Amino acid sequence: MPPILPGKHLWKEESMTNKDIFKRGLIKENAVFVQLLGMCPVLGVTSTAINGLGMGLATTFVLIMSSIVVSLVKSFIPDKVRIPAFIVIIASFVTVVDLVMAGFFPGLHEQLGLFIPLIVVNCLVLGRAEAFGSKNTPFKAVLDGLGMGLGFTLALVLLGSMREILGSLSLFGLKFVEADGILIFVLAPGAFIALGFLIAIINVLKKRFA
Amino acid sequence: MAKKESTFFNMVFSLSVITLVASAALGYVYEFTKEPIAAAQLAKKVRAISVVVPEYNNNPVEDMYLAAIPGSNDSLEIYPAYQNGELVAAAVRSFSPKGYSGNVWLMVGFIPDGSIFDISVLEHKETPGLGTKMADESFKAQFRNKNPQNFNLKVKKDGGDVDALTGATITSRAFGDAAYTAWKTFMEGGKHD
Amino acid sequence: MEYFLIVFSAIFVNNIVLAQFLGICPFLGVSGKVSTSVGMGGAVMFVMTLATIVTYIIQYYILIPFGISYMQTISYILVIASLVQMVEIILKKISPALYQALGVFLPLITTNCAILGVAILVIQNEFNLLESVIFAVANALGFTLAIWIFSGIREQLEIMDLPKGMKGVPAALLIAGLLSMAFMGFAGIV
Amino acid sequence: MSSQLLTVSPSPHIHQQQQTVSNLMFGVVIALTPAFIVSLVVFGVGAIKVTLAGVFFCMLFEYLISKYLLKKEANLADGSAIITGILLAFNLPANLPIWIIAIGSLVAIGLGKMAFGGLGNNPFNPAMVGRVFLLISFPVPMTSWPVAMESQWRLADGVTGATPMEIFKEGLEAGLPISEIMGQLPSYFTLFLGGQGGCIGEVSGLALFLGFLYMLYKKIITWHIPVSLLATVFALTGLFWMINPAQYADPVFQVITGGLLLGAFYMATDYVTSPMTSKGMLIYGVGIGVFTVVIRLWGSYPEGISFAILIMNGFVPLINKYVKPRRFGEVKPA
Amino acid sequence: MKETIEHQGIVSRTEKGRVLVNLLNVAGCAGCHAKASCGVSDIDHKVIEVVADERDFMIGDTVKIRFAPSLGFLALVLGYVMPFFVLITTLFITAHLTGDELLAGLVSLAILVPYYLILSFFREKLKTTFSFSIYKENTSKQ
Amino acid sequence: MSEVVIYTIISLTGLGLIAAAILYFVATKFKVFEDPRIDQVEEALPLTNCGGCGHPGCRAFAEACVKADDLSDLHCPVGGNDTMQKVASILGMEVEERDKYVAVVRCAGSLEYRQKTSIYEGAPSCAVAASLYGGDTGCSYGCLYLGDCVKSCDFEAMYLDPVTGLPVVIEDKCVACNACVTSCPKDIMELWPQGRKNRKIFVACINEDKGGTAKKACEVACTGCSKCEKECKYDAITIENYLAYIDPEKCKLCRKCVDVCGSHSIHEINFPPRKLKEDAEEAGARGKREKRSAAASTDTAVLEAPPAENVDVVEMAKARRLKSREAKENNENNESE
Amino acid sequence: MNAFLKDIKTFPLGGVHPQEYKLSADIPTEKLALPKMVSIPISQHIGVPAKPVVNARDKVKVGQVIAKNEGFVSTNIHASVSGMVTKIDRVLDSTGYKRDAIIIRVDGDEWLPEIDQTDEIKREISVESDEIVKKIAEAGIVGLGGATFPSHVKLAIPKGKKADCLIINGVECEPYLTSDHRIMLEKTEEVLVGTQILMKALKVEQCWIGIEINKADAIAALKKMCVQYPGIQVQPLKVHYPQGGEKQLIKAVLNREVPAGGLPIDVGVVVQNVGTAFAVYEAIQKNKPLIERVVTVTGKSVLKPSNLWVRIGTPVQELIDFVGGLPEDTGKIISGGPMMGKALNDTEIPVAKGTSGILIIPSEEAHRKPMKVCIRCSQCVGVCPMGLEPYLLMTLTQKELYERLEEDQVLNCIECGSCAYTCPSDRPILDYIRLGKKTVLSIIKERNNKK
Ligand SMILES: Cc1cc2nc3c(=O)[nH]c(=O)nc-3n(C[C@H](O)[C@H](O)[C@H](O)COP(=O)(O)O)c2cc1C
Ligand SMILES: Cc1cc2nc3c(=O)[nH]c(=O)nc-3n(C[C@H](O)[C@H](O)[C@H](O)COP(=O)(O)O)c2cc1C
Ligand SMILES: Cc1cc2nc3c(=O)[nH]c(=O)nc-3n(C[C@H](O)[C@H](O)[C@H](O)COP(=O)(O)O)c2cc1C
Ligand SMILES: Cc1cc2nc3c(=O)[nH]c(=O)nc-3n(C[C@H](O)[C@H](O)[C@H](O)CO)c2cc1C
Ligand code: SF4
Ligand code: SF4
Ligand code: SF4
Ligand code: SF4
Ligand code: FES
Repeated sequence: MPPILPGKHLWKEESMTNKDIFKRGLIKENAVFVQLLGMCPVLGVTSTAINGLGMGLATTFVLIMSSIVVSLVKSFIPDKVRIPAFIVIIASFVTVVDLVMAGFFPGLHEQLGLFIPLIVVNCLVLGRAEAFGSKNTPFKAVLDGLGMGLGFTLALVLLGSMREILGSLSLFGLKFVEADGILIFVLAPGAFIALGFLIAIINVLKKRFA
Repeated sequence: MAKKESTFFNMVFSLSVITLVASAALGYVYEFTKEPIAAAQLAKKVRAISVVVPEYNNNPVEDMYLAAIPGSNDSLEIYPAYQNGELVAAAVRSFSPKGYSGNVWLMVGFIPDGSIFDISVLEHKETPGLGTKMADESFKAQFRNKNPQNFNLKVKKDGGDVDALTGATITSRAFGDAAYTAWKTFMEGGKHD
Repeated sequence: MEYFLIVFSAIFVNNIVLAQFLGICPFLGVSGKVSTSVGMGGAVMFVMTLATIVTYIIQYYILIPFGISYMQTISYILVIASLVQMVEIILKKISPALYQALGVFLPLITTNCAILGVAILVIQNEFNLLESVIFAVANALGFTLAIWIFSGIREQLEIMDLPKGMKGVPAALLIAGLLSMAFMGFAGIV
Repeated sequence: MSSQLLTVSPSPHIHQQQQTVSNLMFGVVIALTPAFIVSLVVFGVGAIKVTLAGVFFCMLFEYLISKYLLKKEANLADGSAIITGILLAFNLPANLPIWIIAIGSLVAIGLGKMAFGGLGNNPFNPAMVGRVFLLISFPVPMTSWPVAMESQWRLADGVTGATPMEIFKEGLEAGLPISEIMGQLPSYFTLFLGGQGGCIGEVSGLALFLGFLYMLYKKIITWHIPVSLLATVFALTGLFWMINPAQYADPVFQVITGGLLLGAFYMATDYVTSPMTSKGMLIYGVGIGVFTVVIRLWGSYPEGISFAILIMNGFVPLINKYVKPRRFGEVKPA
Repeated sequence: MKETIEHQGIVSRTEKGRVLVNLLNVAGCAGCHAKASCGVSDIDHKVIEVVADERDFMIGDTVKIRFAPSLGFLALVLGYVMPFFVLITTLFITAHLTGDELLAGLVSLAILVPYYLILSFFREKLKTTFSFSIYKENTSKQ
Repeated sequence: MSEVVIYTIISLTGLGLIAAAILYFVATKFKVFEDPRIDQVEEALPLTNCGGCGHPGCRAFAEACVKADDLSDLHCPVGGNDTMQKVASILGMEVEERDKYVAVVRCAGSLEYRQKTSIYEGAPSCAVAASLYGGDTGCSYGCLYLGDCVKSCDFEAMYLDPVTGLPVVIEDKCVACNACVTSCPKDIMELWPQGRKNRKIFVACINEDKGGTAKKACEVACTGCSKCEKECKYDAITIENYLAYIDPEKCKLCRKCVDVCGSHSIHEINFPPRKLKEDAEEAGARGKREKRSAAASTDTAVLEAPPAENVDVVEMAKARRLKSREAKENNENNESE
Repeated sequence: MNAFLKDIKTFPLGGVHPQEYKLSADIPTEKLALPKMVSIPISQHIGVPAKPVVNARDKVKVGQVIAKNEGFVSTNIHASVSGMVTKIDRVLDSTGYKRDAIIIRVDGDEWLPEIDQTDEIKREISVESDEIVKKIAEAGIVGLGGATFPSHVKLAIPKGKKADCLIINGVECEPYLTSDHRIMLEKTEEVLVGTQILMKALKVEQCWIGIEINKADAIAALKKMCVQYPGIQVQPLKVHYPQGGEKQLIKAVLNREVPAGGLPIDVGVVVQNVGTAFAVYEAIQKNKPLIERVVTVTGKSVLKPSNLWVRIGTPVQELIDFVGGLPEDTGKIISGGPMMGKALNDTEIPVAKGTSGILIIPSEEAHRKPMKVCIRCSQCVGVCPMGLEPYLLMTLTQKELYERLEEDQVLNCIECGSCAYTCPSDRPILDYIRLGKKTVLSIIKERNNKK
């Protein structure tokens, strides 16, 4: 098998227009389908489309906020404490999301459970902060965070929808047939299998259109 | 602005500032969300209680008391509901460990003679699409207005009166078990007026 | 028996990778070679235990007494991140040769979902310290088992002809899915 | 020199004639016929319907997938899709709706086999993948069996029976003493002949055993996997039975009921997903046995062999890696 | 088994009797897509010191570093597995003796200090044990 | 400020500082200085990891570039001059333009020119066949038609022509990675300079048998008759072991040798097709002198012809085939006369 | 006959049993008439080719050295006919490539005078041990069991090793071939004398002759005769391919196992073929170098399967003509047996020292079936006498994973072909393994060169 993970030319940052910065995270460098970042929540919370959406938005929020802050404070921070500083910043936003969700969306909070604190270790977040936020202006960082975050959300919603449709014959909680779906898709194996096929399909499509 | 040198002072200083700001902000957010979180948790409980008991006008959460499960060291939370000072029902937060995976938590409402008013499902880890059907109306309906005195809470397979969920006998058993524990605790377990 | 159940559950029934979806990145990323994946398991075991003990102490002796358990995430991540790297520094200081050998053999173990996740799960399950440690070790074993089997299959697939679109990640995910499906057989045991 | 050109190829220049891939595969099909005949008697048209559907859909999906997705020639003649179809069907209840069988076949062939490149490449037993997928996805229809010997000629059937294993488990749950549970069951002899409810293929131990002997005789399989597997199950269940006969069924019951024999003879022995050396096969058999017993005795699924086979399939590459054949000359000179 | 672990590297410095090699592909992480972004593991490249005749190598040479996985496992045992057992045994013993979780936890963490101290006594021995062999890469594809 | 906030601040600041201290040590003691330019160079590379540059992978090549004092020994055949230019600009160095190379097939013994002498039935691999015997035709130097070279090409730049049996290089896709050259057990593949307007002239034969033997085995075999050697004004052609070789460095692409070769073993690539009329003349097997002058006249036309890059390579291969078949017919005519 | 059936041995690991088709077993050997022209390749042995010492137009006599050995592993080549050397040219030989050969136009049959051409059996051995080896070297004797390894090299036991047993290989496990069988029947005593000479050369007291029980008459004959030759015993063996492989034979006869990568001498054994023993007899007792050998010419469609004494260098066509010409439906001509022989692509290829048989396969049996995917049935693993995993070795070669090939001991493969013979998917396993072996060998060589 070729190395499982794509090359790092994905991180190429040449002079890009703002639009490019925003756009590439959506599809071309999609965090999930292309870069395979933060796979745990991708698999863990996508038993329904709603959960996927919630998790995606939560991550996007953290991503954007931490990117902004990082790009704002980047010049105050000496290189050697960069990482701990970033961790503190990100973890703070994660905690904020955690608290706010618990307070205002208790249902969703319960569903996402463990995976909210785990946003902290999502490589995507720290990665963007480190690779992009720390080198660019806040505006660009926001665009980048938004693009990457929405790409992440898109993937989660896509996978969530696929699993929900197959697994419980409903979408966003709306049941379209009163029958049981293919149960396995809402369970653990279904997550892997659905994502596996999804990535395979995307690979093939990418090849076809490239 | 030029990048700060990594001198010791700079490092300590910048990091202190960041943690300071972060912690202050967090503290603030915490204070800010403390109440909504508590409220959300309370609301959840109240909602769960209110669906399983008839109308009341006290605060059952405040009046909650613990009652020992007969034959066990554990105890259950009982939320009495009063209408104008008269006990109309009590909601018992009960559980059974016999679920398909993990505990099944129910809120069971009893009117004073021990008949079930209604049941709601609080927490569980049953399989979506199978065990989760215990929250369906069609399943719960069979318990309403039944008194476990003469309604055996076991599933029919085990010689009881409960129609099990198809394919989820285990969950159904756990459901019955939790309801029975609630009933026993409500009837025998310590204080109620 | 209690301990046995914790161990059995963590390894087979609720396998950290196959059922809990934690530590997927190293699972997908490191499992190309059998020997490395086994080595990875040993290292994860140590780091997970260490992290669990420290976070346990922090939780019950700092966060809870001071009423700031909402600081769980942020304090855990800081502690774990620095702890792991401290171990590496110590190793390097003590024996550069040993450190080098390790470095060539294994990737650096850093904080990932699995380690942070287990630290949090320990608190959620309200384990005491010993149970927590057992839980951590069992999860590390579960991780090792999963990654070991997985690397074996991937080594084999390397010499087989996969369809073009399936090569790499998709095949890996399908295998993980089928493994996870097989492990569902243990459902209900604990 | 003759007018023809000479053929040139590296040695060897001769080849054994008896065993070709399709011969082997059809040998398995022949070995499965007795079991099929018994299930016809027991389940009637349902057995035919499900088996035909399994074979049809497996072949159909194999054809479609190789032709349109993998863009290579479909090789239906090698018979492997037929076996997958038959074995998948043999692991299903006789009253399963056709559409579920279609899904099962699609999963077996698509996910279990073709996704990894088709015959010879799949790490997991396709029929088993299909079966377990269905079992998890549709637990209700997958565990509602038609009553044996009662409804042979009815297609739709509301009445469901239970497998001996289920009767036993339920009995235990209900707190009945073992003797009473056993009383509800036919005699072991009847069980072995084919009097049990359950999946199509697993009803008759005797028929399965005959097929096994045939495959041994034809050198299609070796004894290692089935024997080590059954011995392990027998020994372990025997052990628990001796420890607590009130809780655990006796080993004979464990061995002759359920899908154990079907799995041991026909599915654990699948070439592609079992180890390559006899030592490895023994380890594999023991592993399946252990997991089967664990799942049977303590798990919530009534049957353990399917999962056990899949789990051990996962170990096969490792077994192949660590257990090498005895190399000639690996001993040091004396 | 004769299996070996191999890494490609580039000679970065030569000194008398020593060759410093900058490893190119450190297992796992280096192949990881997220390496560039995975800030927590800051170490991307590893330098290995090999005892070899420095005259055979030039700076910039592409070389292969080889060592037996058994050595890797030994390193693993010394670096992680042993301390793990030390840690866990201490934990259980102190927990049973004192029944105080805080104490048990702290003591078991503290026990690592002497462990590593002891390990450092053997540093010379370790240095000779964990030696790599180094080969020059032939430029053509094998 | 509430108590909680104070505790928060104290504990977090404390933790943060401890963490910082530790991570600071990590940063100082651990961090290996890595030239950031390596990453930059690597990003400029095509990242095919093909090994064509002689390094084990693109990153290795990038490191080598960064470490090198000058780039004269380093060349990425895949990326070619553009890439090297980029690399050079990253490193602030100069780089010479290098000729691009492409692979050529130095065997023209297609199925129709070589009598089959046996039927090969071993594993479909040139390497296997070559270790078994000289091949299923009389020529034991020629292509085995089994396509090891095609299989080795990661760039889909080769295919086996079903009509001729021989491999064909699609020049646009070939990156001169050398894979096919090493994979061919018969050493038929060779990297050849791209040439002006992609034009190349080479001897498409490596048969070192004596002329008669070679000719018997393959109609288009080079017999080593040295006519071309004499014809070449630039000393580009040498003959050794009954085999001519054209030195691409010296060859001025005048095409004269092509015409004198009686066995049509000299191939020209990417030259505009000669006018049909001349072909017809050729078919009539007129005197060579006439033909030669005609060829010379096209030479000038060649220089003005549109750049050959745009020409469809497959088409061109077809044209070549057509031409060689005609040539064969001519031969037959000649013989019958 | 039942007497010897009691103690039949064989090797335990792997092996197959193809149908035997020993069509020419009962047919006595005949001498093939002298050809008009012979071409004698200068490389008929493993090792460095010999160096021609004659020039075109030289006259040569039978037995005269025409090419001298070059280096240690090499041996002399003798003229097998008398006549004139016409040229030294490249000639297609059984390797499938053209290589240098000395071509002699036959003219009469004039032998070197020192050669004793009588049939009389000479029993006493008057030559000393060292002398024997030297004479064998001069006589150009190579192993006639197929490997064509120069015999004198094998008899020169390396320092620090010691032989305690000689095994004469009369197994002839290949289907069809009967040349060794005939030699054992017709030259029984000569073989035994040759064996004694070899024992003397090796200074061993013990010798086993291993014969498969499908050659009952040979076993009986040798058993009867060997009573007179102390130290020599006959060991009947079960019919089991590839018992003729020396490692398998040693295991079967002595239950000793040659260590992987080792040689028979590592367990104190030397193995020689019966034909070699006979050649040694002739060289030592009769001064006759290796200029002719028995070749079985056979095949299902062959009119008159035969065993022929053939001079080295005779074109295969002459042999075919003798047995009734090439059958119409010939698909393949094999030099050697069907399991290990080499397919010839031309009938003008000369018979060489290693040519034990010419096998003609009708075209319906000559073709391989198309290869299918590996179903991992493990049959090949089961039949491999060396305990290898052929399916894996093939795949690793295809994927060019040479290091793993080496780890999985590809070099241990004896190329017996049992795996490819058995594979139900008709995979050309051995084709690839051979390629893998070759590549791994060259990699190892390169590695050693570097050190
Ligand atoms: C799930 C479950 C439901 C039960 N439901 C009833 C019931 O409805 N009525 C009743 O009298 N006993 C019920 N039982 C109790 C038992 O049938 C039996 O009476 C009891 O085990 C006797 O023990 P005790 O003395 O602890 O009640 C139930 C037990 C279980 C486990
Ligand atoms: C993946 C899976 C999940 C299951 N989840 C549940 C569950 O949540 N609750 C339950 O009672 N049974 C569950 N079952 C079914 C049980 O294993 C068992 O088949 C069932 O309880 C038997 O019930 P029956 O007697 O109604 O057929 C599940 C089965 C599978 C395969
Ligand atoms: C697979 C295989 C089969 C062989 N079969 C025979 C055989 O039947 N008879 C034989 O004399 N040598 C056979 N050999 C050659 C022997 O291994 C060995 O080289 C030979 O007996 C040594 O004697 P020589 O040097 O006199 O030829 C076989 C070798 C191999 C690898
Ligand atoms: C003895 C034997 C047993 C087989 N068992 C199975 C089986 O259990 N499941 C299956 O899908 N195919 C089985 N096959 C068919 C075939 O090997 C299978 O489809 C491959 O796994 C597909 O790659 C069997 C074949 C043979 C010869
Ligand atoms: S050029 Fe070489 S590798 Fe290519 S097909 Fe011909 S012989 Fe094979
Ligand atoms: S044709 Fe040859 S040199 Fe060109 S890209 Fe393909 S393999 Fe490389
Ligand atoms: S691998 Fe080699 S030794 Fe083994 S069976 Fe095949 S050819 Fe014979
Ligand atoms: S005999 Fe053939 S099909 Fe069977 S394992 Fe070996 S190579 Fe594969
Ligand atoms: S997201 Fe869980 S390990 Fe990477």
